[in-house]
Amino acid sequence: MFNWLLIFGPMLTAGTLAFLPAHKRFLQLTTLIPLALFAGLLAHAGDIADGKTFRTTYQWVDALGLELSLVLDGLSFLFALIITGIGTLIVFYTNSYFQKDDETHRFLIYLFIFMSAMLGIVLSGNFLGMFIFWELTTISSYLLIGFKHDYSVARIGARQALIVTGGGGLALLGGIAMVGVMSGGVYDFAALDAMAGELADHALFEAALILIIIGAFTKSAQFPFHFWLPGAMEAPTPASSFLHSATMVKAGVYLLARLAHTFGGGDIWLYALGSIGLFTFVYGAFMALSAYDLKAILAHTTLSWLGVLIALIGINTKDSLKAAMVGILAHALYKGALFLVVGAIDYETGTRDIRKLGRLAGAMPVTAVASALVLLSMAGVPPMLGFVAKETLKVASLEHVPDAFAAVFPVAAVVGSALTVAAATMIGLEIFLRKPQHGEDLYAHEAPLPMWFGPLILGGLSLILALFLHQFLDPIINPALSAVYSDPAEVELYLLPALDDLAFQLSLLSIAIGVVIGVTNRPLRDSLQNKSLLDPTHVYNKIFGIGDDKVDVRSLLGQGYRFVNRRLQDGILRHYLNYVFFTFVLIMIAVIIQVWGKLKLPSFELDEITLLETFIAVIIMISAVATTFARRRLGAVVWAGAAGVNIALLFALFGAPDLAFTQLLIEVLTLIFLMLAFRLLPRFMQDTSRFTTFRTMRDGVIAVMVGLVFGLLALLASSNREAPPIRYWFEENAYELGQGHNIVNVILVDFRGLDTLGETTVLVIAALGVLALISPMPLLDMLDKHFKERVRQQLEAEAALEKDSSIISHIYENINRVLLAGDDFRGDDNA
Amino acid sequence: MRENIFTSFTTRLMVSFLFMLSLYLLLRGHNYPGGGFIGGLVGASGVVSLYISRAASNGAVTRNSPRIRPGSNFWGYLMFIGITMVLLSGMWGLLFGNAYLDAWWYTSIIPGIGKIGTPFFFDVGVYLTVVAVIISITRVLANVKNPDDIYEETGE
Amino acid sequence: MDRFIVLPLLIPLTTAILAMIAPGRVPRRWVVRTALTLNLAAALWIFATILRDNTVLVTNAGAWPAPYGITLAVDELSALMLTITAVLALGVGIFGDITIDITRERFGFLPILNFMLMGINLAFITGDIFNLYVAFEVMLTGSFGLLVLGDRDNQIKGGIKYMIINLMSSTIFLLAIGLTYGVLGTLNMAHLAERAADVESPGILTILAAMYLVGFSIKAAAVPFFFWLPASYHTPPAAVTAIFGGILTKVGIYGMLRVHVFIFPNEMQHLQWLWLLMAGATMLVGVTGALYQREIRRVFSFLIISHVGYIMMGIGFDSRVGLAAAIFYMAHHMIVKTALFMMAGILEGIHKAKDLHRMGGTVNRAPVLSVLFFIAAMALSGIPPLSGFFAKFALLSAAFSAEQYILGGISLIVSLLTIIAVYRVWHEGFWKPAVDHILDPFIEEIVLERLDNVQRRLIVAPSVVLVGLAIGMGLFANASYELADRIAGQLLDRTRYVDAVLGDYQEEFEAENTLPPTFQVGRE
Amino acid sequence: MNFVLALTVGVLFGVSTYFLLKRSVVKLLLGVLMLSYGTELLIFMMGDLSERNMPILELGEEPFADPIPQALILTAIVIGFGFTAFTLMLAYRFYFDLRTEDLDQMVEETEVHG
Repeated sequence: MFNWLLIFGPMLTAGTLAFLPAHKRFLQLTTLIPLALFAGLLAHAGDIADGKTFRTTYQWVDALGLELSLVLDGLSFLFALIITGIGTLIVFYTNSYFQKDDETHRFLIYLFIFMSAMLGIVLSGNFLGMFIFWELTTISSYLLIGFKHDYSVARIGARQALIVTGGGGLALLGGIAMVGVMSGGVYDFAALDAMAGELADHALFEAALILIIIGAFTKSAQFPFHFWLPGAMEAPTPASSFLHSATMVKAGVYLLARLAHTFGGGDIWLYALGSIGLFTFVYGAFMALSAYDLKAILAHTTLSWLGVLIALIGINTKDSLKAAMVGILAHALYKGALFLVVGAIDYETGTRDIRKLGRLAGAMPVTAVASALVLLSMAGVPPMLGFVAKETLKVASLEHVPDAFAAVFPVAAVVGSALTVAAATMIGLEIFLRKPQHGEDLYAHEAPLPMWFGPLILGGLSLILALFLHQFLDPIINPALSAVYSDPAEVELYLLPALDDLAFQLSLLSIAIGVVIGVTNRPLRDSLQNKSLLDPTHVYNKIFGIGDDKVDVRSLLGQGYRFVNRRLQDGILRHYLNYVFFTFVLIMIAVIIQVWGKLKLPSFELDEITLLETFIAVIIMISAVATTFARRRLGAVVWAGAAGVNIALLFALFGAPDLAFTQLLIEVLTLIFLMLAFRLLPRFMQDTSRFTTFRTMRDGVIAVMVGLVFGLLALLASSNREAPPIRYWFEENAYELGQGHNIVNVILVDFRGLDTLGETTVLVIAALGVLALISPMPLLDMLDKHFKERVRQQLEAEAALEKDSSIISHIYENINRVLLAGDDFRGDDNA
Repeated sequence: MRENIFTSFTTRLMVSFLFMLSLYLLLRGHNYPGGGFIGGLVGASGVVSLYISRAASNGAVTRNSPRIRPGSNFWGYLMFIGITMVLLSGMWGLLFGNAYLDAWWYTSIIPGIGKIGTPFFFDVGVYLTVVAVIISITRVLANVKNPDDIYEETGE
Repeated sequence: MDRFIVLPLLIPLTTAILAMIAPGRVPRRWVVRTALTLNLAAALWIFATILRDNTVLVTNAGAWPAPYGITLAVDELSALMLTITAVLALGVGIFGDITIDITRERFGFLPILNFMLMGINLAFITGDIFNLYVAFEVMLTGSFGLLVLGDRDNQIKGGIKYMIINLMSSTIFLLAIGLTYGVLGTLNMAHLAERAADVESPGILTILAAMYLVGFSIKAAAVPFFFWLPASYHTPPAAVTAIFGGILTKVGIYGMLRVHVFIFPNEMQHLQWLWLLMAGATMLVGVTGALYQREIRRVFSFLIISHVGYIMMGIGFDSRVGLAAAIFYMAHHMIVKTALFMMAGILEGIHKAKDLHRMGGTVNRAPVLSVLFFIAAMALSGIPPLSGFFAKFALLSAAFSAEQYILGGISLIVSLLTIIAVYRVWHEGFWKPAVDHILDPFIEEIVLERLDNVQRRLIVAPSVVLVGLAIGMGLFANASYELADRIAGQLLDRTRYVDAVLGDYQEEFEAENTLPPTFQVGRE
Repeated sequence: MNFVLALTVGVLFGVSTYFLLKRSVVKLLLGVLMLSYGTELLIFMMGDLSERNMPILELGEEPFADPIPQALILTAIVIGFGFTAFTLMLAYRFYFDLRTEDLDQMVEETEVHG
């Protein structure tokens, strides 16, 4: 029950808020929601520490194996605590962050949706169910990043985040689908874990694993997918604090931790997670030193720390997993607080540029104290929680590390830690102590209570949790570790190790190096000048090519778009028809070749051929071909008419009088219509372009191929008659049941009357369509005068060309003159 | 141009003949070549030829466009009657018989036509629709002007 | 009662005829609205009956016994299509009769719309392949009429392409029917299915199936036969595009399901290469073409193509899972696409522009519409827990189960590109600050200023309902997916349909050429 | 006879295709016309051509020509006629609007922006 409350509580809050007016009273009350959830969680702490898990299940889509099962175990508990706890502070903070109530209102709606999605991720016991919440976090974070959507930077950041995390989500979906194929439609984490051995032997295992890892990497901003995270810093600060430090970016870490036991055995896991994670660790921390924007600095340190968490999960030993668990908690506390501090500073001073900020300790004393606490934790100085995290990291880097990483890991750990320390030192120095690098001191005073309250609490927690390790931390970390390691894992955390401990010495070393770099950060940053090294953004742009309003047509997708819209969809009908005919012919030839062996081939028998019919057929063919050579419309129509009449004749000879009649009459009417239309239409166009010959050849080839295919089809069908036709029934029953001697007519009006109903309707619609076509003729005045003049000259020139003295031409001219003059006659039907 | 009496007379004669012929074809269609479609086509071609002869003899451009709103004129109503007959001739079967379009026949034979039943009405509906549709289309085609003329008239 | 399954055919036909002579705008509207409601009621009745009795409703037009006369048969697939079509038709009918301009309405918008609806419904209920052709033609002629109605320049341009390329489709389809009659000697679908099962030299059936595939692919706008769709769908008024985008291509898909899955199931394996090739190309080309379009409706037009590729892929796997996924996807897509096109029309009306560049700031001006659009866009791009996600995931599972990893990968990439294309519309049309632009004097889309408050609500209402359906399909995905699965099973099983249609018909009749069994028809 | 008729069908379809691939809207009309000829003839071939008595019970006697393709073709002809009329009008409107019969002038506006 409580599980459901965790997910639907925030969701319902968002839903209710959407229908409530944007009034401060309602908005402030919402702080109680996450607080209540947090308290509820704490109430479960004892049971969790005893190793209990709480499970609720709802079958959603049986056929797809999707169930909404919520499992509260140690790992989920750790994350849920972070989400609700920091969430409470964030909601509290938000209420004074925005100037306008309706902004707060909208923001809180998004935030609660996000919170419930995030809780859904960490509580889901079903892989597929988890994915649903995973995508919801993508969408809600997209809305949060693009919150200030009037600014194009915000939109670009939101789009980047959407594409990268959305794309990663799709990769993850592919991985999940593969897992489903491997497991036979089972997505439950526990069940999957039980069949881990079978999964590892499956051919798809590696592909699935890689896809899942990509999904996790994009969400947790690992190199080379990290660039969306600094880009997402356009989000309002509470969102950055909540999403981009404490919760959403940890979703990838969470997922990998959740899967570590099931999938974590192989080389791919170790190498992908270990190398990418460590690289991101060092890279992110280094890039933090080059940025000007405080939030960008924090973003880079965030992805750095995410990197080390990923690497720790990749190493997948008990020590490393322990380090990861502690690291997750420590980081959430200090980084969430830091973002809030930056928000407060931005709120008070109006800038986040680290070069313009300085000496704020006096103006904002409480904020400064809170910041000092969290910065110390970030730097890993005892006795803060950060120190415990760093210490366990060093231990993990030294013990039981697989050979491949035995040398690299400690070095990377020291370097990365040192750089983190440098960043922390730099932030503390530059904001609170030193003079601004550029310009004068800024005027500021202490932020309002909700803005310093959060950081202070988080900083205090960083200290208290570390001081009372065994009372507070062990009951949280141990169950989490047990859940990940899938063994009841008891580990000892300790605050102050002996001085001769190698890990401790390494920690001290990294602090020392870090402080030195941190103090001398200005020259370093000036030389780097806010430039991003190894920035994959340009690769992203090469592929997607979208800024906000402008599209880079040279990008991969831009080229594809141009290809489809300029080459394929070029607006020229005959090109379309070329594709259609050509593909049709190709497909038919391929299929005919494919099945050639299975066909009964037609046999040619000379005595079957009767002279009269053949003669008529030849006339039809000659007329048809002659049509193409006709230089004038009338000639072409006469030839076409000849073909039509002869077809009617052929029908008559083969015993189809109704058909012959109809064909003949339709022929006459069509010719009349054509004549009437020719009065309105131009003469044959002279195709004068340079490619005429080539085009004629090409058209000719396609035409011949189409002709051949249809001829062949006709022959094959008539030589492969597989079943007797149902015709005899009609012959037996036309008179008896249909009351008529003319079988064809009885079929038309009775046996297959519905067809006739349909075709009559077609005629009526065609008439309506023709009427519709001439109905509202556009106003002539709208046409451009010069254009009309040019067209008329052109037409006159063409008319002059057309004059010649052939007989057909005379007839044509006569009829045309007659028809041109014609109009409706009066007094008969226009009542 | 004055109306040519001779062409007028012959076309009227021809139209009358074609009209009779079309009725004949319609009525005997159930037993011999013919029927609603063929009858309708013949009937329509009579009127169409009338249009063309008129067009030949009556040179002046009289109106810019005909009245074309569906249902607002005779042929439109005819179209309506035709398709309604087609639709309704099956209703009897639907309501009282086995299925839509289920045929019902009047028992005694009517001289010249043969048996009368719902398929016959169906055929008559087809006939009327075909005539009306073809003539409507012809009227449009015969009445719209050559764009060149229109552009000239507007004085460009 | 079975004989009343002909109602979805008769109601629109009657309505069209009545709308032709209705004496004025108001009566015409009410005739059509009432009739479309009745049509929906009839469709729901049929659907409910079939689901309850687990049966196939059959009636023989003219009471002539199958396979001689024309059989009308409604199974689950037909009933589903009928129902969705009826819902969409009612929505678009209401949306259309308010938003369409007076000239278009005077020149037959509502009659032609109903004629087209009749064609569509006939296509779904008919059990005779030639009658299916006739139904297609009715539908096509109606759609030509709607497409060119109002005859703006670009409508004519689009209309010619639409017309000619669809004429190819009809011709190929008709020829395939002719050849089928030559080869198998019958036109009744159930009879065809029975006869196709035991054919001596099955090569010819593969050729026939390929012909049908090409014919239907043109109708369904698969690559490389899709050109008519993006050329024309952005030209008519939004109401027309909405009904086109929702239904027309899916009728082509329905044809594929009937002919390839039902009649020629054995040919699927021979033609699978073609199916999958076309499906992959269709997905990719469609979405690539949609990416950076300037006009909102062109984006969605191209996305139709892409999603037709998804559906074809599902069918092409030749498995029950794939088929169920394809059917689910089809239903989802019909609903969501119609809603999106209607909202695109309203959007064009709000901004007096078709170009996305000239739009912006809609989130502030029309928040309800924005929320609706966002949800519909989410559904279209397959974001859970909306309908699109389950369709997408089911297809993906089907792809991997069929070991078609490349196609599975393509579908994922296409999914990402769909998100990009759809959210570009969101960015440009909704998030971007409003842009000052010169109002396009020729824009004749919905003139919101002329509508009263009730009408303004009424034109959004259909979108609300459809988006609600998309949400419902997602939240109750169990029921909806099971329905799709049941339809797929029924389509693959075939015996029930064949038994229901052919009944006690004896195949020996032709062979011995004796008199048929007696049956009751034609009272004297 | 099948060979001769198949050849005729092939020629009709070839000519039709040739016309449809042209730029002129008038030739497009001819293509549509020829297309219906080819279709009719091809379906007609699907009956048994060796039996050619008129399928009218009173006048002829068995073996009758196959009445079903005849009925199908009749339907198809009429539908095709409706299409032809519609296409004619469409061609006229095309010429009216664009003042050209060159179908290549129908370029679609799909500019890439940026």
